[in-house]
Amino acid sequence: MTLATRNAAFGYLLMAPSVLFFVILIAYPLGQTLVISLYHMSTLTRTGEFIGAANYTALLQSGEFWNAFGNTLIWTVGCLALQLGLGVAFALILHGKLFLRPIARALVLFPYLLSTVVAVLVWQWLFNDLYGYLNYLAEEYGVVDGPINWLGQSPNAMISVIVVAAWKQFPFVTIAVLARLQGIPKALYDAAKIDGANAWSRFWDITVPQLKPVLAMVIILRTIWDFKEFDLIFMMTGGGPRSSTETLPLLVYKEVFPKLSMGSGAAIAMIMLAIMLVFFWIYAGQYDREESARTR
Amino acid sequence: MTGARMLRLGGRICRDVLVWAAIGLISFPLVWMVLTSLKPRIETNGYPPSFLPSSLTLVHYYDLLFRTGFGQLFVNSLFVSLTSTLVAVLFGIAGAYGLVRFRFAARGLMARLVLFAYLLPAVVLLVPLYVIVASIGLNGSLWGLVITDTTFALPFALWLLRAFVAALPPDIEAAAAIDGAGRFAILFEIVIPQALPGILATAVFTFIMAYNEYLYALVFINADQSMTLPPGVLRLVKESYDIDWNLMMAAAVVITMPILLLFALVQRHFGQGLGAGSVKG
Amino acid sequence: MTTMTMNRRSLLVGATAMGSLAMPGVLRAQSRAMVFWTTQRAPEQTAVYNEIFAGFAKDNPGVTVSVQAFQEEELLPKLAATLAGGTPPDLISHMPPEFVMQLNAQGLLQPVDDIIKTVGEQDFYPNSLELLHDDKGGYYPGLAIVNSTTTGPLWYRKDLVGADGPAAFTTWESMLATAKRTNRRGVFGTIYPFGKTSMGDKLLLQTIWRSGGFVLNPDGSVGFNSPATVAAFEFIRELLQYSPAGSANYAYTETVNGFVEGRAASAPYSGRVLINVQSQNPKLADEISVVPFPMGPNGRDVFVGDFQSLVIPKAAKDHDLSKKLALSLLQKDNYIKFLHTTPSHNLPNLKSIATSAEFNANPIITRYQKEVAVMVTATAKGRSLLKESSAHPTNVKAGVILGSRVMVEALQDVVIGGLTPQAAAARGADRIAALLKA
Amino acid sequence: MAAISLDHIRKSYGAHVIVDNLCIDVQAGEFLTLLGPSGCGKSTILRMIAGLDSPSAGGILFDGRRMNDVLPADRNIAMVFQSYALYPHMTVRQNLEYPLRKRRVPAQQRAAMVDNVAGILQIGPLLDRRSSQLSGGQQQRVALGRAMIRSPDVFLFDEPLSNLDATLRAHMRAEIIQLHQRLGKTMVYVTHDQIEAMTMSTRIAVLEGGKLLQLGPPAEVYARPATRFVASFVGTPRMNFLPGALVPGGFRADGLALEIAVAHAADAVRVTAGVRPQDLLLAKDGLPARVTLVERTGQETLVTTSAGAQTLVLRLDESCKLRIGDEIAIGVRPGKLHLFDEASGERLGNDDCHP
Repeated sequence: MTLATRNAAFGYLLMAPSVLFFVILIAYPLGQTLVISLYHMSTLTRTGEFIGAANYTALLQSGEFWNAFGNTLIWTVGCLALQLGLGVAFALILHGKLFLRPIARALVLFPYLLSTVVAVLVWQWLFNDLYGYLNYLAEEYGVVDGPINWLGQSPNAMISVIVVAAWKQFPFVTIAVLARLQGIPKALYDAAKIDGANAWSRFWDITVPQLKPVLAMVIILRTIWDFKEFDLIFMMTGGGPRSSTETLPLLVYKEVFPKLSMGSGAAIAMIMLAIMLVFFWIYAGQYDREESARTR
Repeated sequence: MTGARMLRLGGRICRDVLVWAAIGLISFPLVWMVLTSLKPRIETNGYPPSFLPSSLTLVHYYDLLFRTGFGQLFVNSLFVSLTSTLVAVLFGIAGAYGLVRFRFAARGLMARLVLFAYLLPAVVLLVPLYVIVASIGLNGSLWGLVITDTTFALPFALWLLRAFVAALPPDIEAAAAIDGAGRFAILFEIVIPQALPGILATAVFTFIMAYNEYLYALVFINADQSMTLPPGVLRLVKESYDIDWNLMMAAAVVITMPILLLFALVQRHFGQGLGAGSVKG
Repeated sequence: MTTMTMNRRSLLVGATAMGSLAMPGVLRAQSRAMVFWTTQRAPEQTAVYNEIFAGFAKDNPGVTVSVQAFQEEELLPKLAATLAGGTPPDLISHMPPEFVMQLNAQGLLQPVDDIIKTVGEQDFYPNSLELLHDDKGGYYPGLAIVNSTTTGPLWYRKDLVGADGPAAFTTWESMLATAKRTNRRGVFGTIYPFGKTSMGDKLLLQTIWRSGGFVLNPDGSVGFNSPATVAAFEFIRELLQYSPAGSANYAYTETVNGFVEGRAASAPYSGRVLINVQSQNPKLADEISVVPFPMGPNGRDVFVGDFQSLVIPKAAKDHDLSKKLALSLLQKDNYIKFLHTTPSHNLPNLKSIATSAEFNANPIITRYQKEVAVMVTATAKGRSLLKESSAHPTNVKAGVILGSRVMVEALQDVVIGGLTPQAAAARGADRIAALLKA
Repeated sequence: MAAISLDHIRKSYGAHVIVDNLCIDVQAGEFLTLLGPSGCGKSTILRMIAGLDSPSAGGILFDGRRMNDVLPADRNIAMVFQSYALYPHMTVRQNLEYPLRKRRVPAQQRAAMVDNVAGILQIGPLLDRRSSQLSGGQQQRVALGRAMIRSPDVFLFDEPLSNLDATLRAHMRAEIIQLHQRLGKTMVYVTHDQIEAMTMSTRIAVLEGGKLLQLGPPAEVYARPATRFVASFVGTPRMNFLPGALVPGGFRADGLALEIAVAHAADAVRVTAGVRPQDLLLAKDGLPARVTLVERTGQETLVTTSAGAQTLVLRLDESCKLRIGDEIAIGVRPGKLHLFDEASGERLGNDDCHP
């Protein structure tokens, strides 16, 4: 065996456990999802008949699917916008001088690491209609007459869930942007100052362009993650009231379990996968561009 | 002090106060969580609710730890997250090293697949995983959960570690090869010691990810005695025909403890870890 | 660098320790352990189950029984998971009858006729037997172990409503007036939960019945979009002005909690209110009473019954053992012991027990005799979506209709979605028709 | 001590060829330098000798034995890297010991060998520090020590001095020369710095684009560059080049009134003529030019001039009084003109040029 083949063989050997795992628990299940999506199958008995694309055509004609699709869109865009705004703002704040900055950083970043279940518990507590502090404050300071129905009304519920998600996830944006901000050479700002640029134009002409690549990555990544979010919405509202916060991941769950319709659940999962692939393709492209820009 | 300097200082103080107010707003839910967990129940459910507790009590923590199944949930969660983290990091180090340093057919494709698996929504795998786990008889068992959690923990760890290994200077491994180290010796004596901070950060993030996992535990675990915290706590505190918010907040605080500890441990590598895996590459 | 190593080592050590801790659990699974499922999960109930099963284990050496408790909503998904894994529970208690017939239609249940015969068929309340009979197969796939209703009784605060309580809730009109009168900041006039849970569905179903409507007509056609449903929607919409803001997410716990904490002047719930009030808010213990949930002008005097049932999955490993276990639950002293964990919440489905001195000897049942009587009466008028009237054939899709929550979603359409009651009823009817067809 | 032959080595990644059909014989005990700009493939060649990369085709032979599939560990070589490549998680002593440890040298012997090397390189006081606490020069010494410590057959150097500052670089250069003289081992040295190549090597191999352009002793490479590229790469300041043609009677520069008689004049051949700055001089009836830049180093003066469209650099002594804007006339020292084929860049003629 040549050295090159031996090296390659060792590479394969190192990859083998992971690859084996991927094949058995990711690739094979993906194939299975595709197959199941072509069957009319009950979750209880796991038997059913082959019906081709009927699950898909039924979905595309169902109001439930399009409702969930629309909700997913609103959810993803809403989360993204709020996270981006908060995230970038706090990155800029935490980059500058600040009293007790290390503590401020830790406090701001912490929600990101919190268990979703903790975030849900705390916010449900805040939102609670009978004992919640938010309603108490709102009533006390005369903002509203009666308690606000944070989670039991649309569009309140969607807004509330988005707020919680943004609260929990924005530190990711902050971390990413902060890391980039710290990487901008100070000389650039010095040069701009000498060239007579004021603070505002230094921000627009140096900071913003420097942040663009990292923002691009963050946007795609957060889009993917928000798009597939299940836990937070499910625990917070279970998709309700009505179906006003029911997104595609929740619909998959609902089809497969409460409705025991495995086939159509799998079909929704496949549609999600297709959408995900588009994001993935964009992300991978952006990633490669970044990679080659960095290594050059 | 000149007027201009005074003005500037005043401006800065104003700014800092505003910024800290914003930070206080962000942290308010957490403060409220801790406060509630220490309040007597009567202050929580009364009207109007009190902000600062008039008397502090640890009774909710006592109830949580000694009068509910919380302890079992906690142990289960630690077991599942530690085991899947261990598997993910071990496989991940080997895989990341192989992926970064060795040239073999389909290497690029494999890197893509790792990224893909990393971004894959859990619900897409839910249906078949559910059949697979059930068919090998691990339904309802913590080991089954270890397997399903590894479906996201491994790609995540691999992706993160890939960045850490790629950041190591390859010359050092070349030097070791020339100095007489075999392939495994290079991995264990040269690569792993150097990547240790990265490995530790990865392990912590993987742990937190597994520790927070909800969907698979919800679907795959039946018995309370083998539940993990996220779904278990909701069942524990919300379904016994009595919503005890103080107990819930105590649970929230206790759930957060291990994360807090780990966070303190790797705070230095925090940005690096998250950034490396996802944004910076 | 040194601290790093330390940490890694301690992590590894920790992980190994955890691994060895959990191992025995996996190994134990191979011994002869029975698994019992229930939806009753209050700590005192679990304790009594464990006590009963400890006795069972003594009588059957080598057998252990472990109790696993779920929400009603979780039962079918969890059952599906264990069926897929070939490890179904040996006995399930407190399964809603609609799910029983749904599972039975898929051939997943074992007949329990033996058990019914052993106990004595005439001892069961006839409406529960009628409900759970597979007419085609000529057998019983399950038996109702309790016979109660969560939505039939309407609790109220004597101190707020006034001592003439019953008169304040005779009709929808009077209920609305009372709710309005008692509603103030911090205390709501009533609680009408309509979250997407079984309680939301049950209460709505009951309101439709008590408005005179049906979900399905006796001939099998969809009757959901009848004027009776529209009237029910209008009534509920009125009533919700006096119900907490979050009612659209309310189910069992929120409802009982809200009432017992003193945040509402009235609320529908089962006898559990009596238990919770003792432990959580004893001040209220003498201030509460109960009436049957009021009826609309053209209503039928029926309630939604909780005929929570015992079933044996066909895939269970040892049917005889499962039957034995079921019988041990129905054994007089065990049965009463269990019922007394939540006195008046779960009412007996055996006449001999209901009338027995032992059952009635409970302090709460004695103390609240009048209230218990109201609940027993309501229970006797209990029906299920399975058979909305005796003229109806068994509707095996009842479980699917409940599981999909289309009914309560129709109500949410009206209250939250802003649809007219007519439009919401029509949409709900269409969705029910689609479920029947699928 | 080993002789190394590279026998028709080729290295490519897909269609991208890095080293193309290369043959070099390195004599035992020789100090051979691979010289070329970055990307010329010189490091790849070194890595193939080390066994860190494998050639796509061709053979690598040590004393006639084919080594292609021998692991780096088994080639008995040592290598010094540009980045020093010290093990950051080990102390200096552990770094030095590592190759010995891997060869199962007993602990006592190891200690003695470490002390010996530390003595030679004067790094004794550093032994218990971590490598990250050392300066660049110290790190390079340790790296050198790690290479020396087990007396390999072959030393490989991959631009070892390019991360050091100028003074240190000169110093280390001398040390490596002394090391070679003391040990007499075969050494292959990669650099893009022609001064290093000139001062240290017994022979230089000049590479460009994965091809060997010239292999020979430093003096020969300097005096008779085989191609225009070699001529331009070796020697500072850089050689002057003039496009032109060979005409009967000699070389005629394009657009300039400059004609120089050369021996092998042929008709109408396009050529590039090269002349080193020190071979240009001020001549009364030479090529008229205007001074555009004067750089004085103290011991010599570099004068940049423009003649027509061409720029010519002269190297004059320190006494030169020229100033910017001065008009001068330039002549070429006889016999110092190098001629290269314009198309191929190859040297014309076997001998020095003659007028």
